Amino acid sequence: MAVLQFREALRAAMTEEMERDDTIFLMGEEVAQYNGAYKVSEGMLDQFGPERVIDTPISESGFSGLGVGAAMNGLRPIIEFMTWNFSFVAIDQILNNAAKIRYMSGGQFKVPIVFRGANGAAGQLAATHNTSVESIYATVPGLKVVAPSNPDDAKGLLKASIRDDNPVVFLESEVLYGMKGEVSDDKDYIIPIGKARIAREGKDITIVAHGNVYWRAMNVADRLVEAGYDPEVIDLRTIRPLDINTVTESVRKTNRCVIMDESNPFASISSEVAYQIQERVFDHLDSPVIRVTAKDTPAPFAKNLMDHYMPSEEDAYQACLRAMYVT
Amino acid sequence: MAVLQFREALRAAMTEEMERDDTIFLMGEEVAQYNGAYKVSEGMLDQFGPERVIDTPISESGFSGLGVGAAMNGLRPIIEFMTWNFSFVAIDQILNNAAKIRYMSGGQFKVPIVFRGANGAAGQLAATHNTSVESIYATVPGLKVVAPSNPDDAKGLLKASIRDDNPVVFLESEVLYGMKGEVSDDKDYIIPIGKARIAREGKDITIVAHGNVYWRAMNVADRLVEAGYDPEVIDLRTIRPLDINTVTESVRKTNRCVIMDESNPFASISSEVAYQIQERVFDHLDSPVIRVTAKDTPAPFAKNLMDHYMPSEEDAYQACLRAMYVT
Amino acid sequence: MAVLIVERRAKVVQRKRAKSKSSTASTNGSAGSALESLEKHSVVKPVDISVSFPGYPAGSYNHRDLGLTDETVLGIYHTMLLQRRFEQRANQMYGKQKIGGFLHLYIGQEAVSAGTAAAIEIGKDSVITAYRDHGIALALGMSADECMAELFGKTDGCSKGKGGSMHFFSREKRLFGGHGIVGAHVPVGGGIAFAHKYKGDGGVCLAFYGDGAVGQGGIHEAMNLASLLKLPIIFIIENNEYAMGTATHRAFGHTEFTHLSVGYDIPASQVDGMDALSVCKALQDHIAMAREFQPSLLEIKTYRYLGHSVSDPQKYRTKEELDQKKEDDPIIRMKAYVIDEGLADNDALDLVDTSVKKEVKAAVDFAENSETPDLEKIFENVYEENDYPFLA
Amino acid sequence: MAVLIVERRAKVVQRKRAKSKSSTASTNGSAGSALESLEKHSVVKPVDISVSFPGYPAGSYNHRDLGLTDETVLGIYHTMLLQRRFEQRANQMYGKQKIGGFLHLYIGQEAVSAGTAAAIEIGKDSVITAYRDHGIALALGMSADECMAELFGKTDGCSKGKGGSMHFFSREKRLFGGHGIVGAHVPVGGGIAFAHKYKGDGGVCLAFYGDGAVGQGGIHEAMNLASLLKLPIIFIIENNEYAMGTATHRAFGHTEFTHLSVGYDIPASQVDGMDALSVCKALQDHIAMAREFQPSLLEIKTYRYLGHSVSDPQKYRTKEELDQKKEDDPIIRMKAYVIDEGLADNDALDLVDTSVKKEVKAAVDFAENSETPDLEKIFENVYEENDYPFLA
Ligand SMILES: Cc1ncc(C[n+]2csc(CCOP(=O)(O)OP(=O)(O)O)c2C)c(N)n1
Ligand SMILES: Cc1ncc(C[n+]2csc(CCOP(=O)(O)OP(=O)(O)O)c2C)c(N)n1
Ligand SMILES: [Mg+2]
Ligand SMILES: [Mg+2]
Repeated sequence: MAVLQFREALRAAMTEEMERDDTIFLMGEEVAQYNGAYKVSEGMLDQFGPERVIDTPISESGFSGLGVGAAMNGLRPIIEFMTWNFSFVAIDQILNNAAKIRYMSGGQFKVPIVFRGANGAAGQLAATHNTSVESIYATVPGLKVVAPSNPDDAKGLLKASIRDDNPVVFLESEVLYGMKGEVSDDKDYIIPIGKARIAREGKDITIVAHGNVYWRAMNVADRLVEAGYDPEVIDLRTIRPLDINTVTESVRKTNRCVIMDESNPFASISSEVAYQIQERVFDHLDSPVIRVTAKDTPAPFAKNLMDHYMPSEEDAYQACLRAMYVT
Repeated sequence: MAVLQFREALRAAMTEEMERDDTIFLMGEEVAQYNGAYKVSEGMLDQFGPERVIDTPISESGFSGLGVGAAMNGLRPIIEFMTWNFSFVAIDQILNNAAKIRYMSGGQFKVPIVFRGANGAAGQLAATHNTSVESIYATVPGLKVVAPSNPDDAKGLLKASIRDDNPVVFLESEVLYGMKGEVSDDKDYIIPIGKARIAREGKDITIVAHGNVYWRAMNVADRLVEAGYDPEVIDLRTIRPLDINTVTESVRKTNRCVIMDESNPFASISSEVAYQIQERVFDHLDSPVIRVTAKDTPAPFAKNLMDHYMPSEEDAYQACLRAMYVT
Repeated sequence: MAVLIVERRAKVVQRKRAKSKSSTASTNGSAGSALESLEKHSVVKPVDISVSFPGYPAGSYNHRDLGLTDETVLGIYHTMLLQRRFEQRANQMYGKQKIGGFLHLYIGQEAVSAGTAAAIEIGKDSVITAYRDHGIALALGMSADECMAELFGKTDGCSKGKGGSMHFFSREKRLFGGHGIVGAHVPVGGGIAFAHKYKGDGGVCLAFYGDGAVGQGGIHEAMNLASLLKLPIIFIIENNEYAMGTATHRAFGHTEFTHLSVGYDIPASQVDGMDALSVCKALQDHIAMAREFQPSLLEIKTYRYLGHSVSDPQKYRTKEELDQKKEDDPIIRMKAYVIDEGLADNDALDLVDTSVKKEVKAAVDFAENSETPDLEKIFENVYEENDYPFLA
Repeated sequence: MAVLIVERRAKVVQRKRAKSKSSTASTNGSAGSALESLEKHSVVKPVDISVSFPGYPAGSYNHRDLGLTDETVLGIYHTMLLQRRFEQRANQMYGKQKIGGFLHLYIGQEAVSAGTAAAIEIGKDSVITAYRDHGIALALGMSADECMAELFGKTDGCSKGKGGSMHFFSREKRLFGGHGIVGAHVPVGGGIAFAHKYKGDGGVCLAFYGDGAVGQGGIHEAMNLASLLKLPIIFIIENNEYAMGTATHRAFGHTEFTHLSVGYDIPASQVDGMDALSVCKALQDHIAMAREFQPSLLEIKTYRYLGHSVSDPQKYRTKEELDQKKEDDPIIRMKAYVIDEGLADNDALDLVDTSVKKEVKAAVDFAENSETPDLEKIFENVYEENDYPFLA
């Protein structure tokens, strides 16, 4: 165990895997000489050289497609989007080519590729630079979607993603890159894709979250504890496939659920989790599943508006009380 | 009232609006000389000339962006995607530029534009050519998303969309283009965006659907009627904004709901409708909301697999029985 | 080899004109000395360039000069005929509703795939193309059986009935598809080439796309990436003059596609795609460059005889144009060549046709008799693992 | 005007070489008569082209020859200084955390915006650019007040605090933004130009983008559309040598961006962006073409003195390089020009600086005192109507 920043944990995952398997390479804007826009790949150019750590032009569609082709032809690319906001110019390569080529080829060509980068809000960057993309990518069969909330998960899940033979959308968070935490130094440390984590056990209410917003959920839980309640907090870790069993097991016990997510609400992860809960454990629900998300608007620039845009801990706290019939 | 095909109703809407307002133009692949890949724009080149009915190269990103710019500069473009599958190479123009420029400019530039074309499955076209895109676009604040199920709605909703000062994603269906129906010939026939339609009144169960799948829902309703039940069917008409009140009013009465949708299920319209129902009328629900969607896979080619892929009427019928505690 | 590369390379000769002679820059007589000292920094000058694009006309090459055996030439004839008969039969089966979906036929373009197959090392080099893919699949040696079965949506199809007409794949023949989103497979081709170079396996990638696809921005991104990373790839435009109903001049401000290469400083040439030998020669030269990690652009001038897909009324061209084009039929040309060269006589070639027809007929029977996929196969090949928890 | 256009137009001269002279096509002696009759169809021949790119060097133009008044030249000096002082102050305010998000400063590139503003008809012509947009906004006459207030995220900001640094807009000055997705605003520029032509209002659109943006495929789509539809647009590459930490030669196989024009058959030229008069002259010429619906490409060679955004350690370039570039400062150059031309003396120019500093200081006060938006404003300007049913 070492104490690492989130970005260092990601780097450790990539570095260890690249040492193990030389078909893995890293490609993206500023990943090499600049050491990564957010310093995730710092030092990797020095270690692996320019054949395996590759700077690209600002051609997301071009280099995403390149990654897909390289994966079809025996390599295991890691494609970094500087942020996921910029994946929209390349989305066709991900949801049509990466996700569907295995299927359309009758299984002849697998596409073992990881697309990774910063997802979600990162402060006053305005509407085009604060998108949470999980609802969009998780809807696509053929992809897996992973979203770690802490350094240890970042390492274990990224290693799992790199070893996975399917295309993986790996969602980091700019605001978490500097976060420190204990990280396993086992070279085979794998956190399985598709398993949620019970971050706090409790019996009064289930709070579901992932990624950056998981920490808001924990703050809400702390407040609830202070107020005398016993909340359970589930960190989804993986969005697709969704570990709904862990969620429904929890709801069977708590009978109520609040979901926090920083995506825009409509047809989002929160909608999906709610659908599956009510479909599977309807009789165990004592009150409606409530979600607390980003506002149903583009992200604004002004600081106070942007703070207001994000899923509010106060709102979530109140939602929990409402779900528990306290208010 | 005249009996028109769905495509003719769309054409009537565009033609009437273009006669009324010469800032409107139509642009897309094969819309002019070829009269439209699905003959929606047949004869429009002859009527309006090459300045207003414009063939493009296969450059969806280019001409979608062009549409956004033209809209910012005083025109009212109608941009046709041959099918919505091809919008993915242009999606950034829609969800970042069309949807957010009004917001980012503090309201100085409006973007009155309609993106329209065939959505969803159209038979044995395999994985990349059968995507239902509504879950993806409806998640984006700043857009409206409309999906008519019949010729009259097609006309009234398209006219409303063309007159709307916001960007509208208008979803047609290749398999409906030939469908005939009575269509209003009122030159100001507008069906308001954001209002659902109660297609059949009933009291036992609410079935929600839209677009092409609405007709499957009606078949299911017919079977239920034959079996002695009294289902209510709601045609959503608009996906964003969602007319949840019409749905919840219905569920207050029927206490159960089945949603049919041809999107892939995860984080889809069905998830959203279910979330909102349980959140708003939880106490009125006697059984879980159940969805019947396309399979959670890419669309296959083989005919039997493709039939199997689509939301099944039999499954929906059984779901209704289950929701009514009959099975 | 090196000489060839230098020769083929479209040389960009820059002639910097002396600034004072320039018509655009009028000298500023009154500018003082402070300014004059600044002027020395200006890197901007008028510039002229000249670029050469080799051409490979039809009827200009003898197979022996290209290093092809007589058998290879007969093989070229055979595969072209096989493609044509296969597709004629497929068209008929579509009419009988044995085949559904789109069916984009390649008839008229067979010299492109045949010339290509004669130039590459099948199994080492890679090919990726668009949805008009039956011809190249057969030329690479995929069987008529597996191809027809795919059109029928059967389990024995080359993509197990999951892909259909637009999505033929073969790992063995290194056909990386068959792709339906116009232009989107071209960056993928760049990645295939990248992997060839990364692994050092000596292979190159041929990325075919239509004239219409030239309008897609992703291709330009791929061309720059190839130029920058020195990828072993050939960008091959199969210019059949139309994208659906749109003639090239109605979709492009400039229809000399080879000129696009200038912006990326990669060599480009044009070949007459109605002569398989010209195609073969052009590809040999471009492949030689690719093997040395010099990407390039090749425009193949060809023509499709049938509609875009089977239900195309084709009002966008005249019968005269079509008839005239058919006069330059690639199969007739090759037949004439074979006979002129004394490689076979008319009777022998008739036998080829008989055997090809039989092969295609047998493929239809094979496809008919192949199994329809079980319904649970819908969940197969979505993910690598077999226990993925699909939503019900 | 027409003469000018013909002159500027990059002429493509095609010299078809006689086929028999071609080194690539070896004549096939043994081909028989059937083949010979086919050969006449071959349209493919080797081709050479030569293309000219005019250059607009620094220090080559006198304002009178460009039709600029003395006042306009002083205005150019004023706006460049205003931009610089504005951004220096903004940088300082960022340090004090009065400004959040990204702050991409334009310092070093002021001659580009100043020369542009002197060449266009403000209020008639349209401008669209990327996120490095403060300079052009001020040059177009947007007030320092509204610009600073936007950086502060206040309601009096030019985008009401919704857009921030990257998204300056002005309907009045026809600044169509300020855009953050690299390259994606360029097709939008094509549409602005399309509307100018459609409405017949005589306006043209200037679409600015960075060297890095050249890598985006959407721009190539826009260039073809412009060439095809004859749009009144100028594609303007502000080549400041870097995209974040990537020098152009590390992102492009070929860094002569003007050569990209060859593929679209549109005129292209290059201008030294450190001299506002050169920029003005180049734009005058390109605008004349655009007014006659001839799209074109202009590469402006410039340089940014500061980091990409404020938190950039800039290890990708040497201090020597930066210092050398700063020697060719556009403001110093213009100052020398103004004095050499006798348009103003040193004292007068010092007064300009004093007043500009005051203006910027006042803008900071204005921004400070402007109101923070009410929280419910988050729902304003998403849709046209005020009763849109947002999800709670
Ligand atoms: C991105 C995208 N846009 C549109 C289409 C619809 N479409 C299918 S084929 C085609 C024409 C392509 O023409 P070309 O590239 O010349 O190939 P050809 O059919 O001539 O072989 C179009 C527009 C598509 N499949 N993908
Ligand atoms: C599509 C996209 N990819 C990546 C980014 C991140 N990014 C922002 S600015 C930039 C560099 C752009 O360089 P250039 O176009 O030369 O403009 P400059 O900053 O030099 O003015 C990058 C990569 C982005 N905003 N959009
Ligand atoms: Mg074509
Ligand atoms: Mg730059």
